[in-house]
Amino acid sequence: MSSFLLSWIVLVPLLSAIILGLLYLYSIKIKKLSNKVFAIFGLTSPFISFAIAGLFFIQMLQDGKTIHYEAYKWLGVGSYNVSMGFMADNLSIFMILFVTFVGGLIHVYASGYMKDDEGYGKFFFYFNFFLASMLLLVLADSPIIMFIGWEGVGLCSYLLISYYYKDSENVLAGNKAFIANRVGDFGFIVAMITMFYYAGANGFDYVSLQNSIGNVPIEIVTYIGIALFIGAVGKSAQIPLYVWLPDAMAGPTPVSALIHAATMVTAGVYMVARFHFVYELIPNVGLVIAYIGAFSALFAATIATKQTDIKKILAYSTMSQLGYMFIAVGLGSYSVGIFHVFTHAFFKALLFMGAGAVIVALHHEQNIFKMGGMKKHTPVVFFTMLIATLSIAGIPPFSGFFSKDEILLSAFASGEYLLWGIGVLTAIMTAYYMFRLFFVVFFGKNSSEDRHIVELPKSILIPLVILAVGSILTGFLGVPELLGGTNLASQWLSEWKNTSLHIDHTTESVLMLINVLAALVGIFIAYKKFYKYDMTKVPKFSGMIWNKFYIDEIYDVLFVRSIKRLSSFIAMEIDIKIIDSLLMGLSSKFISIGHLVARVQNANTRFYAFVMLCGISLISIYLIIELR
Amino acid sequence: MDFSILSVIIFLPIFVVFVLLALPVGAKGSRNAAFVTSIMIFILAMTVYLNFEFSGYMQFIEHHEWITSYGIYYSLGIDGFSLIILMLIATLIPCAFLLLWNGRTKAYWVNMLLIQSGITGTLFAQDLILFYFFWEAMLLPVFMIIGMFGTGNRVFSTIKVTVYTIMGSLFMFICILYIGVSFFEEFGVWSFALQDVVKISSFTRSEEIWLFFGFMIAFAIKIPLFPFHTWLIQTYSNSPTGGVFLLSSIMAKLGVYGIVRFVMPLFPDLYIEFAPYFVWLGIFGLIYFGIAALMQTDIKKMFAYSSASHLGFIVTGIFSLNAYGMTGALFLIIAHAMATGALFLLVGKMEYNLKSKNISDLGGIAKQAPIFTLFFMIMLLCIVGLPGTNGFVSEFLIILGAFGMQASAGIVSALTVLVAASFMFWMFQRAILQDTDNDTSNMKDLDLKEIIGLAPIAFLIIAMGVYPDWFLFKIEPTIQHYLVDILQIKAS
Amino acid sequence: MESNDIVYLLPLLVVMIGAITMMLLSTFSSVSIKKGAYYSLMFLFVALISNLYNLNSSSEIYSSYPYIGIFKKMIIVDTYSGYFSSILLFGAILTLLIGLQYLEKHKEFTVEFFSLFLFSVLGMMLLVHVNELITGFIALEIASLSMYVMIGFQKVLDKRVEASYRYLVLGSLAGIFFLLGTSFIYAVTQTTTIGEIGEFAQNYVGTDMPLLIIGGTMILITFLFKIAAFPFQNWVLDVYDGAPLPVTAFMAATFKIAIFGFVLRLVLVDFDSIRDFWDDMLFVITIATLAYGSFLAIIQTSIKRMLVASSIVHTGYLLIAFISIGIIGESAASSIIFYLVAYFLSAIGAFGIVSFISSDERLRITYDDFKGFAHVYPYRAAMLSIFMLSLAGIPSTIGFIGKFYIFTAAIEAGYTILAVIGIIATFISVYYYFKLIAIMYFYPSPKIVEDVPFSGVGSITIGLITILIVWGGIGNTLISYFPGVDFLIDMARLSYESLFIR
Amino acid sequence: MADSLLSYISLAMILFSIGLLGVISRKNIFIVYMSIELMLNAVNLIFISLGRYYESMEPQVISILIIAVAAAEAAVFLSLIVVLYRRKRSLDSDIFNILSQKSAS
Repeated sequence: MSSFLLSWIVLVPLLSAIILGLLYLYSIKIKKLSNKVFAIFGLTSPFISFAIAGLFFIQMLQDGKTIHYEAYKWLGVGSYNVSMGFMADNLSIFMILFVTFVGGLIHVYASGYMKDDEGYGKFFFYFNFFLASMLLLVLADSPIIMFIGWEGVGLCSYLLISYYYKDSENVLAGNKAFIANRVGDFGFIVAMITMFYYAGANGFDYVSLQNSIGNVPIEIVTYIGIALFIGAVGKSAQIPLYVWLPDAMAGPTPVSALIHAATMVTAGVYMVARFHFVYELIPNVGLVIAYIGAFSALFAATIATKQTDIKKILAYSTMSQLGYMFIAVGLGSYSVGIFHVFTHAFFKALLFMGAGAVIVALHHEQNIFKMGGMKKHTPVVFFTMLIATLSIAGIPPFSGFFSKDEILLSAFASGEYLLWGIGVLTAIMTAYYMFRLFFVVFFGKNSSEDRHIVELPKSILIPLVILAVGSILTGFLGVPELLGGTNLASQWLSEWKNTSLHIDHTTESVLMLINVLAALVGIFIAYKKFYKYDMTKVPKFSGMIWNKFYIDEIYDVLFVRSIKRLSSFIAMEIDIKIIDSLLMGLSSKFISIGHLVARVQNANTRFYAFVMLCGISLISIYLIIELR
Repeated sequence: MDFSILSVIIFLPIFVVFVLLALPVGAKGSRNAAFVTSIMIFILAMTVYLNFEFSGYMQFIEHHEWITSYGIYYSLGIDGFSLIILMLIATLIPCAFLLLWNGRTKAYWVNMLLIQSGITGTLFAQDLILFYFFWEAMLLPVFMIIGMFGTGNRVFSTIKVTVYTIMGSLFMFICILYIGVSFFEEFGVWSFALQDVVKISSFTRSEEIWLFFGFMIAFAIKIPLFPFHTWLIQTYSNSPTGGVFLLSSIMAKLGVYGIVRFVMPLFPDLYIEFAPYFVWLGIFGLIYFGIAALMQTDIKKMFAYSSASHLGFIVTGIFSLNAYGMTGALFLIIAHAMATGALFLLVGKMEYNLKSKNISDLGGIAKQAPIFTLFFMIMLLCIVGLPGTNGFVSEFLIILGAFGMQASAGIVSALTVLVAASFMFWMFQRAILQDTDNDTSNMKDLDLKEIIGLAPIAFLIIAMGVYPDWFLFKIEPTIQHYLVDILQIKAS
Repeated sequence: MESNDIVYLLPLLVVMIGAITMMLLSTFSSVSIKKGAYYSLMFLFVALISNLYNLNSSSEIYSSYPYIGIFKKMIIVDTYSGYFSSILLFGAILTLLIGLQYLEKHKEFTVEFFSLFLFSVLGMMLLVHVNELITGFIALEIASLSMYVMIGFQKVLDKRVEASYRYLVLGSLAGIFFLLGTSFIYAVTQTTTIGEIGEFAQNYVGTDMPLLIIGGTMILITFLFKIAAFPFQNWVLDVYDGAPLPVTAFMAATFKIAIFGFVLRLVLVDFDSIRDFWDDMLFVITIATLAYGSFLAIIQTSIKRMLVASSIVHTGYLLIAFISIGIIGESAASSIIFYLVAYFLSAIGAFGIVSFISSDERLRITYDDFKGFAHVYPYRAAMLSIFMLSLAGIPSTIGFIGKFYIFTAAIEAGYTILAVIGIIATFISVYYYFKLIAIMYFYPSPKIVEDVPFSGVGSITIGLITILIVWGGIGNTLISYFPGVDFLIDMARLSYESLFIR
Repeated sequence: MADSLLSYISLAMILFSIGLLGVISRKNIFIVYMSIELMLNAVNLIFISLGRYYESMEPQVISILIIAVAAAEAAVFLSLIVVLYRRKRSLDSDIFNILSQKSAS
């Protein structure tokens, strides 16, 4: 199979996006097109990409070779060349497969979810464009090309968050996301450029970088590692750049599912795994990453326990799960982290889509305490959500259990018991807040029984079912040896496997037990507090946690307002009152001196003669001095 | 050369102006004539581009005596650097004319044509006096166009900008004369031709420093660099669309061009010596103007600051003394010219339709004019430097260049990714998106002509972002040519 | 060659005969103003043609003392004087052509005016021909006295009379210093002939000659007064403002040329060995002149006064080159000559056009009166703008080339600091010149639109001047067989060389 | 001989200075005119004494020329005085000041 097809994985959704965009313009300007036209393009492209990726996957299963394709020389300055290159290795093809698959399902889901929206075509244009960018990000063979995709997904994220742009809150959320991401990009660019300078002499693709990074001084590598991680923090919503993620839920629910849960936000994890050759040299930085991940996980989980907005809870849970992933990649267990990305994509997408289904059913109601009793109204959603919730809580044999277990295991095995402890604590809280959500939404007693429940279309329900199946099955790709599995995922990603960790089977089984117990404890507390919760007794919300530790407000004061004030100061004070008034002052001073001088022009002949005489006298004095 | 194509490019608009003035042509006829002229110049420029040889040296040279007694030559030539700016001008101006299609008077078009002549003349001149000649002459139609068709306190601001820029260029004038006299004293013949005056070796250090800053002041005011920027804000805000388009997208770049064309070969030692300061000045401008832009309420003022911010960044690239920075600066010249020019044109349309350029009066335009919004977005993304647009390529290269000069400069300059994004997106939210109670129902979407005008710009912005190398190969030898000289001196 | 002498003197003679003829003609009431003007123009044309013939007939530079038996060496005819006379005659013709309408419109002018006009032209021409100090004084007085009367010709107007009076008192005062200087010089050298003073100074170089220097200084004072350099500039604003516009144009443009013509000869030939004595003095005077002129010009509200005040600045530019004569005689002198031509064209055009736009109902005096002028009278506004640009020294006008020569000469002579100060004065001047353009173009047209005729010879002449200004700024690159800017400066160089043929 | 020349020139300079002071200090236009004449004649005196000193005719001729010029000047001056007097009915030179900057702006 020729390698140029690799580029078509990206090109198919991209072309489809362009066609969709043009069609959309045609539709709004000239003649209205039906939604089906858009759906045809929008829905087929992810699956075509998936099919191509699948072909490559099969090929790679057979010969195990990395596929590399250079489309053209992207930029050549001086002796450096950067190609528009695509690379399918085990990691990227793995990512591609589930991104296209889950992405495709979410597309299908969105076709139902968005069917009444005016900008149907526009939505799919964005969605396809997002997919193309995401695939470029994953398939890129060099950091620069990756960055193109990286920013592309950021842009789509912005566009989709502010999709309902008429409400300024939504646009503001979009802006926040974009700016926070850009802070991360700053790190990425700095890292990229440093790498370019110190290790780019023999080419700037990952393979060459991997070969030449060894020659770079270790301080520089440290610095690259930190800068790269800043990029990852921005994209993957970790402390301190996480603030955008909860607000990002302003976009339509499929967006939250696809971008802010399943794919884009995991790009940070992917990036760290991609640059494993950097982080392998600097384990200390890795540890910092792991700790940031751990704290993010705990922090987000804490906030999630008090939230009422269903999407916000899921958003915080995403952040929390991303924290887990960073624990893994920080500790060098990249395959474990990626595996969690993989399982998380399924169950989190499912959770969001389920939440979206509930929201649609209830006419865009997002407060869980206004839902309740959805079990009987939406049984399919109930079951699929149950699977997903169990999965995220870490109950075997659902997928989340396997991936989370591995993460905690590697934390324990690395000797970072604090990380492990935080992980377990977070696991308890995860189980708690997820089941809190679950119980309230599906079992809560809602007195207002007269509400009208919207019938959910098939296009919404089918993806739910498929993903539910996926949430169960995917876990079995990573069954640990302890349980008699072969851990296929880990094998496939062997290059990214942390080989230094060893732990005996007894400890491993004990840890596994602890994990399950932790989840059960969380579920139990949630059950106690919220099973058949009476919606009339909604607690009053206040306190630190409900207010998200006031981080948004602190940021507002620290950055937004101070910069605004600085801006006004520069534009109004420095520019106008100092620099410009200096100039204008000079000229007006000049003119006022002119008025002073002009007094000499008093039209008095005698005075003029006198001035002349003065001049002559001065010249005479000059003569006397000179001739002496 | 039998057919002096560069002269034709310069003087064709002037010729058309004379014809227009002689004949009783109305506004429409003048506009059509101007448009046809710009298209013809585009064709001529394409001819130049296609016949341009792949080398770093001057081509299409025309050398005639002008004022023989003082060795002033009518000397034209073009190298890769000017070629790319020529192509930019030739492409942008017809596109812009399409957007300025309606509601302009004959005087407007006459001035636009004159400006075009001045710009190309400045670009081709290879003689210091000839360069100064066009440099100053260009100012007049700009003066007229801002003063006659501007808004607000236009008379005051027009005079202010004219006196200010002439002040800068007059200092350059003195320096040019000084150089000419020095050449005469050293070689015994008069010449102001660039190829001759670079041979001067008799300057003392203090002389060189004076001359260097004499030139730099002229260019710094035109660009503008901090702290010579105060004219810019008012002028951009008061200018008519066409004027601000030309000012921002082309004339400001000529300041940068002047640095590369004249300051660099004339004072290579000082260029290297002061390069770090200018790199930092550029970065300072980038951040300073970027922050200042944030709270502007007038959308044109905001773009003015944004423009200044980017030009600071271009200067950073020019002074970074390596191929990345130089290439990046050249790329940013193009990217910024296209994006800012198009943005100003779009804002001009907005102002024309809504009679307001105040951000708080706008909002809800996206709903009214989706195609407008699409183009606005593309230009905005280019300004922000999003990958996939040429804005990113240039920013990346300049950061790389700055890093090559000083690691810290590179890191600080990387803040560019934040600076533009913050104010641009905020502006976009308030001016274009949202749904406000302000009456924006008068906003018309782009018509076909305007789409045809903007589409090439948008296409190029994206094409240059996706496949930058294709646009670089012709200028690569020129950049190398400049650098070889610079690096040799740096080494010694 | 005796036979040539009459030809050499023909221009002077024609003008003189013209002046006398006009005086006689003025007694006939049948001779209208228009006729008078045409007669005088005829004389001037004949003079100009004969003058050009002189210049052209000798392809080489030439120098001769006509009728040496009668005049001794009082009068010299050389390329230098020929060149200057041509410019002066050309200026006189232009002034008359432009001023004709003004003179016709204002009833106070009679045919005698032309007689005085021709006498003043004669005085000026004589001034560039003289080779002797007392003759120089007489020439100066011929020109000045006719000028005094011309200024006060409209004796019903207070300001005309006042201007005339002021000029008369101060002008005579300055003239006396000329005589005083001459007497000192005579006391030392026993001669007043220009070449001989120079020889004397040359022979005694090294020994200090205080009296010669003092005498020279006194003559310089008169010179500085006449060109309105600081601190002898006060009169100029009042007098030029008070004079009728054509006379103002004539004085501002032409008189200065004649004065420079005389003083350049004097300084270059006679004071060659001692002229560096004045360098420091002139340095200060130049700076002060530039500063004073700029201060004064920037605050003016009346266009005429602004033009006059700015003429002080232009004097400053000329002085910059005048100082440089000490070091680089040739290029400085030729740059002065060129700048004089450039200034003369621009100023005569500017004053001329201002004289054309004042209508009976409305005198256009201040800047504000010009609001929206361009929308009503586009051609006049365009021309006036070009004159302003030329005065400001913007490229593509002759003023730019003039400034180029002046500043190049200054830098060549090592007076870079003066060039820089000149540049500062230039961008200040941009303010007040561009203000007029801005006001004409950037305001909506006024409500009341009165019809002011702009036709006939005057308008054509101004159009011609406009073309000359632009042509002088662009040069002859395109039309190779037509004389270009180079021609003017080459001519100036040749005339410079002719000073030293002995 | 030289002594007497010095005396003559000193006298001439004194006259000259008196004239100069007269121009500056006197308001009456007539007196101003007379002062100017005085200055001219002071110069004449210098020339004539120089003529005696050098035993040359040239300065004498010069002084005659100067007198001629002075006469022409006198004609203009006196007629102007008449005009001035007619306009303002006064010979005070200070009252003619409509061309001052103050009245211009």
